[in-house]
Amino acid sequence: MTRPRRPVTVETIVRDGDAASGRVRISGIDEPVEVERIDADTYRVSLAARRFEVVVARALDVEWGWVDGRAFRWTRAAEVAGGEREPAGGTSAIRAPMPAIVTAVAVAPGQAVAQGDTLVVLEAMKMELPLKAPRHGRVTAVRCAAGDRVNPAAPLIELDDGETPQD
Amino acid sequence: MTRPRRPVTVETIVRDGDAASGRVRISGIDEPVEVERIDADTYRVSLAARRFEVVVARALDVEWGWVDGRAFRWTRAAEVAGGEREPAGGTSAIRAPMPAIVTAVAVAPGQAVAQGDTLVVLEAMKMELPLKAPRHGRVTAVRCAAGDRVNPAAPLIELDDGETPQD
Amino acid sequence: MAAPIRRLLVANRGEIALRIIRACRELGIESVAVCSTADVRAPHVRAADRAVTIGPPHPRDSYLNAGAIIDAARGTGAGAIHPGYGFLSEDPDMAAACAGAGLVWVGPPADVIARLGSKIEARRLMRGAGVPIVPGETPADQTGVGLAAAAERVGYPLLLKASAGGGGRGMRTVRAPGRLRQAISEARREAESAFGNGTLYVERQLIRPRHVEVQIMADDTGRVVHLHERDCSIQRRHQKVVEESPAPGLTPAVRARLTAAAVSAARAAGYRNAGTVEFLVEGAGDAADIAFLEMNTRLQVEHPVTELVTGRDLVHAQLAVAGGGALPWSQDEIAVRGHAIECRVYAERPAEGFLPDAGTLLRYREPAGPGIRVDAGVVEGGVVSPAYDALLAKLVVHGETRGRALARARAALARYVVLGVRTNLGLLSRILGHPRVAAGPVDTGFLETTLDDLLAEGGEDPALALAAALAVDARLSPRAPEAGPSAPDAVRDPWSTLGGWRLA
Amino acid sequence: MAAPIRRLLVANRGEIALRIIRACRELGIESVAVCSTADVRAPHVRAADRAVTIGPPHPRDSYLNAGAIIDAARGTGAGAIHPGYGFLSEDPDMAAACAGAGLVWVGPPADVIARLGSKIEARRLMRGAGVPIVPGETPADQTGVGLAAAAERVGYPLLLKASAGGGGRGMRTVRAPGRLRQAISEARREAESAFGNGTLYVERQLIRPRHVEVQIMADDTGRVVHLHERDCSIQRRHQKVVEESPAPGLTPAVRARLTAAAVSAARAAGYRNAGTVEFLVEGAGDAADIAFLEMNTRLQVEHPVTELVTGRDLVHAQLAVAGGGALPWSQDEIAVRGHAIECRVYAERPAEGFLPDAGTLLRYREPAGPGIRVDAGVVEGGVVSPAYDALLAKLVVHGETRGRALARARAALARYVVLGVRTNLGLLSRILGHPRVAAGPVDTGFLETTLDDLLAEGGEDPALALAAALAVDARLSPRAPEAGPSAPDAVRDPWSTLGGWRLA
Repeated sequence: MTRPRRPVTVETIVRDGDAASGRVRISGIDEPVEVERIDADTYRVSLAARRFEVVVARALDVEWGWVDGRAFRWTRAAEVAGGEREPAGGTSAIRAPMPAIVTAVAVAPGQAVAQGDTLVVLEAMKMELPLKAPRHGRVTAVRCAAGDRVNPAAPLIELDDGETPQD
Repeated sequence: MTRPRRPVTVETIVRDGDAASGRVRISGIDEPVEVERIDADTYRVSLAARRFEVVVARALDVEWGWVDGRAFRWTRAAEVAGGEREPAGGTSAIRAPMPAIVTAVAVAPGQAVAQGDTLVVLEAMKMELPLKAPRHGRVTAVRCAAGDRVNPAAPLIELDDGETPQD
Repeated sequence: MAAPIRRLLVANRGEIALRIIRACRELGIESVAVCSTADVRAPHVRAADRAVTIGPPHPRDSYLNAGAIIDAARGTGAGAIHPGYGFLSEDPDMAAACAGAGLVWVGPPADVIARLGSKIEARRLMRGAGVPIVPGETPADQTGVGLAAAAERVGYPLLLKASAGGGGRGMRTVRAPGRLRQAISEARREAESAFGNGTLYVERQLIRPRHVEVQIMADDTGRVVHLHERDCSIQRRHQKVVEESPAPGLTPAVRARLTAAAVSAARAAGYRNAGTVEFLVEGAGDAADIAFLEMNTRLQVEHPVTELVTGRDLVHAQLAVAGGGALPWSQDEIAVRGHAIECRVYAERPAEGFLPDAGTLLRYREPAGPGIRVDAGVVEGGVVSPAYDALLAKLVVHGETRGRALARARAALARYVVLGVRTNLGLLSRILGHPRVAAGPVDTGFLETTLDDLLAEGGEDPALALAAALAVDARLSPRAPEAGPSAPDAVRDPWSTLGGWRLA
Repeated sequence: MAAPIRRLLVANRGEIALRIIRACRELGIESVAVCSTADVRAPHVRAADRAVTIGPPHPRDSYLNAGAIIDAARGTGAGAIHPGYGFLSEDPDMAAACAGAGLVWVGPPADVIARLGSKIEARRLMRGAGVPIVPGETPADQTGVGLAAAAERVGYPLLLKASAGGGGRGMRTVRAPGRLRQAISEARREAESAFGNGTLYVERQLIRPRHVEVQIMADDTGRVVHLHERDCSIQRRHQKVVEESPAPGLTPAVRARLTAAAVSAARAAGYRNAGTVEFLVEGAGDAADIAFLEMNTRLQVEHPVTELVTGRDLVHAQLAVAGGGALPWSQDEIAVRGHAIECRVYAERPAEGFLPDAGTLLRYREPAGPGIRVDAGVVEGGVVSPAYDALLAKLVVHGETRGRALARARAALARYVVLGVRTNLGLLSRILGHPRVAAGPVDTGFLETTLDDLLAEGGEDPALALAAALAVDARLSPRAPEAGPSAPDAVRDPWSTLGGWRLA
């Protein structure tokens, strides 16, 4: 069995009801991914040649996933999504979702970006995590550089509102 | 702790949301009953001086109750309810809900009965179980006698439809 | 020479497949599960490193499909197959097919399975090894006179059996010499008509025998050890329900005779891996008679009681020995400490002739804590299929004494929550609480003769049923009093509220 | 003379209360639980025959409220109180109050608790009994010369301590004679300012000591037995995390010295019921030094490892002895078989300074099977309150060898599902997998020095986090493809779908 120790990049995931399939880049090799619901709170995830059973649970603001004795926990973090909840017409910060190292900055101040463009790539838990533009807009500030160690919620990129005319 | 070995008759139960309280007659002595919800599928039942934890579960047509290592099971049994699902205007049979012994027959053929009147008293699992009229009507046949051993679904009393004029 | 097992295919399902897969995980062996199409989400499939679907639900198409299983082993690179118990575990053809495919069979060689699987062969083998067998003979003189002489030698009560057949045909119990003549003519007539051969065999009928078996283990060098005995006398129609170790009330002399006979039997058979030598024990004290019954050439359902009293792991040892390793213990390293009892938890309806039950496990919560081990094949939310054995789990307890083990087992049974299928949990508790069981050894007829009383006892405490009814009623009822205008102060009783429902 | 206990009040909560209540059920003793208002639906309350609410959530108002507990015992007719561990279990006033109220205290008498609770008294007692203690002295000559002479006698490295106090004030580590003078003046200044007394005590500092303790048990007649040792060296800030028995790598001679010292200590103290004598062990081989640390006058959290290797039930024995019974075993009936390891499962955040965590147990599924025992105080759906100790459960495993026990524990940890509160389950698995732990004994500094590495290791396998993210993502997503127009063929990744959520 492959035990990947190098960054993982998720490529495409296609969802079909409770199941999903797609590909993930592990150690530079494309591998298939399959997600299958087993019962109300259990999923089977096939990842490359490995099979995992994941038990999920949900609290008000927390999503939990258990796999192989390890529990992972996601909290609702509005600021992470790129300021979708901040007032329209201002600028919003793209923030670090977890403690991470910045491996690449893909944009420069003043640059126009489209929704889904990668702004910054982080590495955390030995996984590669691209932070993407939540909307069209213009980069007003870059607050990080490759190699930086960043804390959760640290602002990395500031983006002006996509609705503002680009004058 | 009292370990009742003689027939039990349930008297009144007053329900207050998920909780309930009332009285039960055990061995001729009135005892208080309390039912309290502990979590989604667990109830605490206080019965006389004893406390029971009951775990409940539900399938399509079955209700389950677990207590002290013993599982009890109730199935939806339309015929038991006194023919509520039989066509109106006919006669309907009051049937035995479980293997039981008939301890008393409270009505005679031709007798008019009101909804809730006790028709027959059964003893099963050492508990006394009054079978009551599901509606107003007239007894058209008595098919059991005190001392009879009856099987589940055996017709015990036949009742004409309450809607029929009593001519 | 066999090499240590690196990847093992487990040719079974349910609790025993899970138990073997977990042993693999502990030993760093990769596990491959096989399953029928009905079991693709079963716990054993979820627990294994890999899984192969080998056929439709019916066992003959999947778990009994030797070809598909061997293909699955080849396809996944497994070097060995553990058959568990049941299914193909005692099929010499399967063991031979494994060997032919270059796979290690976790069990004895095919010829040993075949020899011990034949009751006549096994009897002959045991007689040769000096192992006591149930007294009996097929007299050369088959006349009434010859049979009567044989009967005198064997002793009454006895069984007249058709030499050529089995299945109870041509069989008669004869309690006294005066009944022999009539029985001979009946048995001979039946034997001739059923098997075309009227030759009769005279066997002593044991009086209220106990079923006591000895666990043995042997390695490739022919070393054999025993792991002491188990008492499995609590049976219903030859199906064990409760097992324990040590066997209560055996004298050290009888115990020594049993274990010595078991080791002799294994040696005589050229035995390898784990096996069980079953005996009937008749009488009490040092004078008790022991008689070989049969040898099971596989892991037994009830192996955990032996593990609990000896502190040894039989599956670990099976895998070591199958991989060519030496027995991990010498005989003097295997001692019994305390007392262990196993209760087989079945999905069945004891009050309805033990009909198997099936359905979804709406609630399933095992007891846990000191001295409690549960080997289960199911999880909450899982489906109990009518296609397979109704064994849900085995509750096994250890206590310092037999009394403590009995009390611990009953306390654990009372905490075992199973809803969604009917089980024998209540019956198990009443069996363990029966005065004869508490007092010590019972014979193999115990359960059949007390069953009616035990089942009737089920309703002894009406408060339980009433408590359950009150809770179910509370849940069926509207959750808030304002939901129904008549709710407060209404005169109700749980039986009438449950009037549309029937206790069943 | 005490009479057998018929109704017992358990003055505790969580796993230990449940464990005691279950022992009562097995022994036919009625159990009375006490609880705070936060615990009215807690598992221990649900398990007991009766329960009394004794006060508000804060322990001082409930579980530490001796008066309320004694009133509860009187009110329910309980004749005895088991204090468990923690709370009032080592409070001599509580033991005295019980005796005053005519209640049996399941533990040693108040004066024994008091004597052993004072470290100075305990040291004096042990020295008198010939039990080795950490070398040290308070020289009569408190000048620099006198202290230097004492230091030479005790040996370097050493600790200078304020004779009058504790808590680390007035304490200095001195590694070599050249550092002594400076340390004396600093320690004296601090001691005078803190305790008004500059008298200094010179104690040898042990080098990488191991924490090894001996379980003892004594009855009313003064008979004492030991149940061998436990190694509890895997600690974090003096909190034990993993315990095992037997202690790895001890020579038989050292083991014999430890157990003999423990029995002497118990005899010298006039000990009754269960207790633990804690030692530090320094060095290896037969020359290893042992030194008395303290005696715990109650059942320990880690008692199950002793139960698994000896096959004895300590709570059963405690209740028997407290009821005036004789010790149930002689010394030669207590043998160690195999190896046992306990992992304490805490609701805490190891990566965030071990902050305790609280919340609802959304999923809680224990491992089960051969050699696995879980003593838990929680159930799925229950609430873990910040008001109490964060110990959720103890996973205890038994194996034929230490290696098998380690592998079994890791396999069990990997099957232990806890969601809703963060736990140390992952850390426990990494501790057990550490090469130094696998190799054998570690010292009490092991966990502190390797913690950073162990925590960093948490992210070693990104596939786990990815698998979890994919499953959570699948659940968060619309259940049917038609629910969102862009769902099929959309380019997505689980991190961006979880973009509104943060891994934390």
